[in-house]
Amino acid sequence: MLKVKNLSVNYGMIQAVKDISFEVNEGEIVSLIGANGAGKTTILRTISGLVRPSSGEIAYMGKDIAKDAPRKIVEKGLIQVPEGRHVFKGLSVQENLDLGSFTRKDKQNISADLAHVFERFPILAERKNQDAATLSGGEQQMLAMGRALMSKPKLLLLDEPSMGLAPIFIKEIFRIIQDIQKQGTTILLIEQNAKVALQISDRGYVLETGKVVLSDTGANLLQSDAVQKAYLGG
Amino acid sequence: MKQFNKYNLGWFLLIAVSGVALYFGIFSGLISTFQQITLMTILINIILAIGLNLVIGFSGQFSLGHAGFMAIGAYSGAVISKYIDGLPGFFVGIFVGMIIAMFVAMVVGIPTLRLKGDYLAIATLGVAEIIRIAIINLPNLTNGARGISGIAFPFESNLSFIMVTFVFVVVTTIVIVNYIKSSPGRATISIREDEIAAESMGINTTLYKVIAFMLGAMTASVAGNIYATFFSVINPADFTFQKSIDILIIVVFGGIGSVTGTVVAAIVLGLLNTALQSAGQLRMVFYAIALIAIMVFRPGGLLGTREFTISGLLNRKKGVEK
Amino acid sequence: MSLLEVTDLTKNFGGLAALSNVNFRLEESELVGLIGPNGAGKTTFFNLLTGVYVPSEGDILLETEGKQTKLNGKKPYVITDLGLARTFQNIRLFKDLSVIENVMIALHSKSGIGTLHSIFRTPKYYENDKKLREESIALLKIFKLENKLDTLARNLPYGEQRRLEIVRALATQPKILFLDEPAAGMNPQETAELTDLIIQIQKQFQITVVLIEHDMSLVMNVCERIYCLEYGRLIAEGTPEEIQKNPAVIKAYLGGE
Amino acid sequence: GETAGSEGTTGGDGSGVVIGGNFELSGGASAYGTPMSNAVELAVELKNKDGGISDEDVTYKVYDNTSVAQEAASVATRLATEDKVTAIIGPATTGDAVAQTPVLDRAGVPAVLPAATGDMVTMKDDETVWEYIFRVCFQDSFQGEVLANFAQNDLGAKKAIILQDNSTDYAVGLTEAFESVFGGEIVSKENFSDGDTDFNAILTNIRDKDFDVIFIPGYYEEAGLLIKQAREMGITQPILGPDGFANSTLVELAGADNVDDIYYTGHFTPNSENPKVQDFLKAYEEKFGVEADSFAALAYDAANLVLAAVETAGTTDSKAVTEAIAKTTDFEGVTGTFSLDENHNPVKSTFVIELQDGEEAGNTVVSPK
Amino acid sequence: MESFIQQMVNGISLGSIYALIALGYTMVYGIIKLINFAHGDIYMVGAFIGYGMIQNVGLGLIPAIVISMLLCALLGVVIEKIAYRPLRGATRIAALITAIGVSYLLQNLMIYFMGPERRAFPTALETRIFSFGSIQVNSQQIVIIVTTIVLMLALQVIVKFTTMGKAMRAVSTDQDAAQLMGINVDNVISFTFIMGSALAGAAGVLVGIYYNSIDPLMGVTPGLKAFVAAVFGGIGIIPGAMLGGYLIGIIETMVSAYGGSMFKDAVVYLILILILIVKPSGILGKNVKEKV
Ligand SMILES: Nc1ncnc2c1ncn2[C@@H]1O[C@H](COP(=O)(O)OP(=O)(O)OP(=O)(O)O)[C@@H](O)[C@H]1O
Ligand SMILES: Nc1ncnc2c1ncn2[C@@H]1O[C@H](COP(=O)(O)OP(=O)(O)OP(=O)(O)O)[C@@H](O)[C@H]1O
Ligand SMILES: [Mg+2]
Ligand SMILES: [Mg+2]
Repeated sequence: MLKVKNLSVNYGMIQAVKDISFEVNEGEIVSLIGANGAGKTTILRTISGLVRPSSGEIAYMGKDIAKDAPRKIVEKGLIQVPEGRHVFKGLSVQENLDLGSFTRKDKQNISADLAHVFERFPILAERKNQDAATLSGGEQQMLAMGRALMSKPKLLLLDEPSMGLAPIFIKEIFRIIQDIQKQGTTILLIEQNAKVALQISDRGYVLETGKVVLSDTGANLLQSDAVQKAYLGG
Repeated sequence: MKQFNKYNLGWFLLIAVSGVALYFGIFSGLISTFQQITLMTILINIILAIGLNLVIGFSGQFSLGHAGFMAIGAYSGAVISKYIDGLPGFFVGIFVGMIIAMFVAMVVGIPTLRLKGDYLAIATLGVAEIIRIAIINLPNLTNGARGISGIAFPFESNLSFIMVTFVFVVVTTIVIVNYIKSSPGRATISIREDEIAAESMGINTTLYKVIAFMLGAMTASVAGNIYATFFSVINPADFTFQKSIDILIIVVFGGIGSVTGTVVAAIVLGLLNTALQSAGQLRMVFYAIALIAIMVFRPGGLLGTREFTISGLLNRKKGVEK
Repeated sequence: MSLLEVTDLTKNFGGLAALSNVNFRLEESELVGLIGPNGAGKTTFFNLLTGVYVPSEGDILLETEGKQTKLNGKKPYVITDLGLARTFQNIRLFKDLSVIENVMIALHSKSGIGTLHSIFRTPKYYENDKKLREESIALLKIFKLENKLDTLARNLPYGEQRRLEIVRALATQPKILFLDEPAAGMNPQETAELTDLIIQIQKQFQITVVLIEHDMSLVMNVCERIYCLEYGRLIAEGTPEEIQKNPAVIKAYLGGE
Repeated sequence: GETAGSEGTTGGDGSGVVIGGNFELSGGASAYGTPMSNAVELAVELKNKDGGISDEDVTYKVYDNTSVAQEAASVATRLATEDKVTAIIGPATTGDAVAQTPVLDRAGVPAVLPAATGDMVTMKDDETVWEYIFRVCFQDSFQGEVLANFAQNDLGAKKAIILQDNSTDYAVGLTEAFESVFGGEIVSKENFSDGDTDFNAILTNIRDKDFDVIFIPGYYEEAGLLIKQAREMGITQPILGPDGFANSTLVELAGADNVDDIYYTGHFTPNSENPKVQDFLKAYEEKFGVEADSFAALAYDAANLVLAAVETAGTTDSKAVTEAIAKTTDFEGVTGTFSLDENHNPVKSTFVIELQDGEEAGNTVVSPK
Repeated sequence: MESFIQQMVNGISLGSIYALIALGYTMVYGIIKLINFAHGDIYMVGAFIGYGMIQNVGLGLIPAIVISMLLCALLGVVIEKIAYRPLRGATRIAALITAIGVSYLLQNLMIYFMGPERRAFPTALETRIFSFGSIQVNSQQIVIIVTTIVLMLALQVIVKFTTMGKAMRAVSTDQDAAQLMGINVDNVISFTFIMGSALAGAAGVLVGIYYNSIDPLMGVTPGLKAFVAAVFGGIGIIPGAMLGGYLIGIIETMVSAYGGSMFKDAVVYLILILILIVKPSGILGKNVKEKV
């Protein structure tokens, strides 16, 4: 479904992503794991068109999207929950969710989906009219997730969705991710919480300073010594 | 002194060389009378812009009222020179102007510096207008809208006054740079970076904002005084909002938060302005185009927030060698 | 008399009670955890104690030299001077300043020098500046940041930014240090290192540490006592063992296995 | 400042005459500076068509001072010391003119001011005259006096109201002169600011007051709108104004219907039968496509006065030309025939022009005592 | 009392002019946080276009306004593309300086081509004066007040209830996230400029008619006052800009009315500062403390 080939990305002089290739097949959950600064976020931003690659290809459903504007990419169903949440501060929770469905054509289903999101994140229903800026950190994370779901993603890009969530909710969020997958959405996941991430992933890639150093099925990676040591705390 | 390292020495040499060059340039007539006016305008603008850069670039407070403090200095100097003759009059005028400007900045700053961004801009703009209107309406002291002309020139020649002004530029720069590169200066910069965090680190934000504002006001006052003495006529219309904007342009053009950038910008704009005098009716058209083009191609200003440094120069050389 | 006593602390935002009638106390040199579901009011609690918000009701009393000082309504910088320091949930470093400058700024209020000394570069200024530098470097060493002195804070990786925030807070020479989710965005490896570090500084500086954290491996390992909030109310208080077994906490926060 | 290094520079180097222009071509006063510069250009062009001076073309060199005093000083210095002009014409406003005075005094280059009417422009603080500064317009004190006399004698006014822009020295000087001569009562004084377009507040204020005449010391740009709004509000008393009214746009701005009982002091009337005036008007309109106003007329006279002085002096040496200018007697210009007095002011009469129905309905000539 | 009411009428109609310009100002201001100092000059250009259409082409008032709005919208888009877009990532003050550059450029090009002098605007709307006792209101005042209120409401509807409005508000808070929602940020910003500039164009013609006078520097003072009004009302808040405009107009008039014409602007600023000290984020601004 998504095929990234020989991707490199530079910020000025810094090469954040170096010649990376990976792919995500329809219906899969694929994890990218790696230490801070490994370039994970950069990859997602590049896929969404917010950052331009210096070289390489990004093919989505067989078409090259490396040069498309972000909104074109969104229209194709490639939706991202960005790192740091990026909720629209100053807009209410409800308005944030509305913006999630900005490009959708099937207006008649929107209200049903909204109800669905409120069901998944009851706190958001409670805070419907609150300014998103004043939400707690975890609440914002949920809002960002809910907003993405409102756009009916075909491929969902998640950048550390469990950050700042209470333990009870971390479990919930991973359940939700699996749930979404079951309903037919493909998922590319970035997580610090590598253990849980790999548990639910079909496949995973391990990044180190901009390069892929390992790739395998989720289960195999969980077992691998290198991953155990570096990312799972021994 | 152990603090007198090679970087300071480099700066010292640069200043000394510029000073000597200025002296001989004027003395020998290489710098013509007309060029001296441009030169003085540049020097005055450097003082003004460095002070404003402290307020805007380093403490992060958006002030649009710099001309008001310049007016305070100009009028203090002009009025006092009527009562005290000669050089003492000039220096007393400078001193009194600084004190008044400092006091006004404090009184105005304490309540208004709580305001953020554009709200502060409006408030400071208002203060400058109030100062100007007060000057217009105090005809006994300030001669109202007619302004004051024939302000005493207590120096032997342009040469000596330009050298005195040069010293003022150097002193202002050193004072501001010393301040910025010190513990209270860092506290001031932290307010620009993140006011809430600064306050949580124990920084009394109001205090440091007001100090920066007062220092800015005092330097503006000095510049105003020099302006009045050099041009020998002043008028409330010289200190409008437009003047504040002119200074702001220099600050932004040089790079907000860069002292050396400010100096470079004042020089470049001063020369550009003089060069455009002969463009007749198109003068301001060209100036406007230049302004837009410069900002479009260098949005961060000439030097950004970086400083031109002697150490940078020395180290770069080293880099090349290795 | 406890080091810090909070009684009936309440904060309302419009109609929303973010915190209601919270009672809380801290003793000298304790390591205390504060947990609770998202939106329970933990960060709000920190904000009230450190003066960022003014309480709607209740008292915050700090013991200083045998007397109790009321902190309600005091400005953040005054409270910091009295010995409360914090980090932020959403990192708030001075991004365009270098690592060492970030720390030196925090040292300013306790050991910085006056404006006139700075402008005129008196010998005292040089002495002081040297002292500030040395103290900063000493602190940064503890956190293994000593080789990044001149890096801009914004260019640090996330984990190091979090550590720098802790150094900066420590530099204000606090009696009580409040850490808001210091392990967020860290991988298990880094979290484990952080755990050791927190214990180490608590011992070395003899300070009280209050920790908000969702990572139970950290909380349960370092905290001596834990408070748990839900919907702005205190629902439990106790040792890690007690908390882990507390049904209310399990239901609201930990989740059943 | 002091001009060290340039010993008493004198303009001109023997080859052709260079006349300098120091004008407001942009900025707030460009509406006055631009026609002036145009008129000087025209005067020079006509002179050259006529064979120039001593068979050499006169050059006109103008710089824009952007209506800023500091720039006016800089431009004057440039003209005097770099371009070595024989004489300077301009700037337009009193404020800018004053700024160039010390510069020219040191450089020893004369300037003839077309329209700087401020009383002290040619005089130092100690009441002695600035050697190099001249003007071809009458002064504010004279205008104010003429208008005050006109109000009480011709209009029989006993109570006056003054509406002024107190941020300009122009209005301040005129008001002072008017007040000192006017024998009746000043019922009220109201202020507006430069660039204002809405005067309803102050007009509402005076509407119900008892008065006979309104004096507006200001320029046509504001006065036109003031007249319009006053007449529409039903204020019918006569309105007096200074030479700043002298532009046909005044009538357009106010609307011809509203322009009744307006009296102002003019340097010049386009209705004059003097062929010099008519030739000037025609040539100006041909060259620039707009009607010449009195600012243009004054600048035209200033330029011709300078050119005549250069011819009289027979040299481009500034000092000699200055002396020749000072000795000007019975100069025949488009704004009348005049001589310069010992204070470098023209001894000339003024017209008090009356407007009715938007048309010039007559003029009274008032000569100085 | 009657004169008080008359002065209120004066204040409201003066305020309407400020409000009219401030609306367009705050629109752009709210979305991209640009202090668009050139706004007053676009208004000036609008007035000149209206002048040309009525005087030289002989159009009626309504077509003149429409054409002026269209051309100003075009001008706004061009300015945005050339001068502001390259500065998207730069500091706000840098963009402000560019705006000042554009402002100078428009003023001086107009001076260059049209001459600096003030000119009378052709009478395109017969003035009718309505008297209520000694209180007078004229038809143009009514036109301007009504237009201002209608435009304010229309803008409010656009921003609050349309898809474009939603996109605008998203862009105003987080451009990256807006792109991730599939919003075309460039289009939204262009649209904002189109709206703002068209409003300025309409205001230019209306004010030309109202005062019967236009000149190349006519945008300077109202532009500054509109900026003050927009900030005073609360940055980016559309009803706030209107309210700010009205308040400044009324305060100015009242200060003049009660003997303060000498200190008019000083008093106005003083009152503004005092109000801001009490309400630091403008009259209608919500004083939300930043969540930390
Ligand atoms: N805007 C930028 N300008 C310059 N360098 C950047 C920028 N954004 C990221 N970098 C650098 O690029 C590298 C990769 O960063 P990225 O954010 O992609 O890492 P990451 O794997 O997502 O890390 P984390 O786990 O901390 O989120 C880092 O070294 C970072 O400092
Ligand atoms: N300024 C404010 N205005 C309105 N509501 C607010 C404000 N600040 C916080 N809240 C609300 O108060 C509640 C408590 O927020 P707080 O940030 O303290 O939660 P928290 O316990 O830190 O949660 P998290 O673990 O997600 O960070 C939240 O529901 C939040 O929406
Ligand atoms: Mg990342
Ligand atoms: Mg929190």
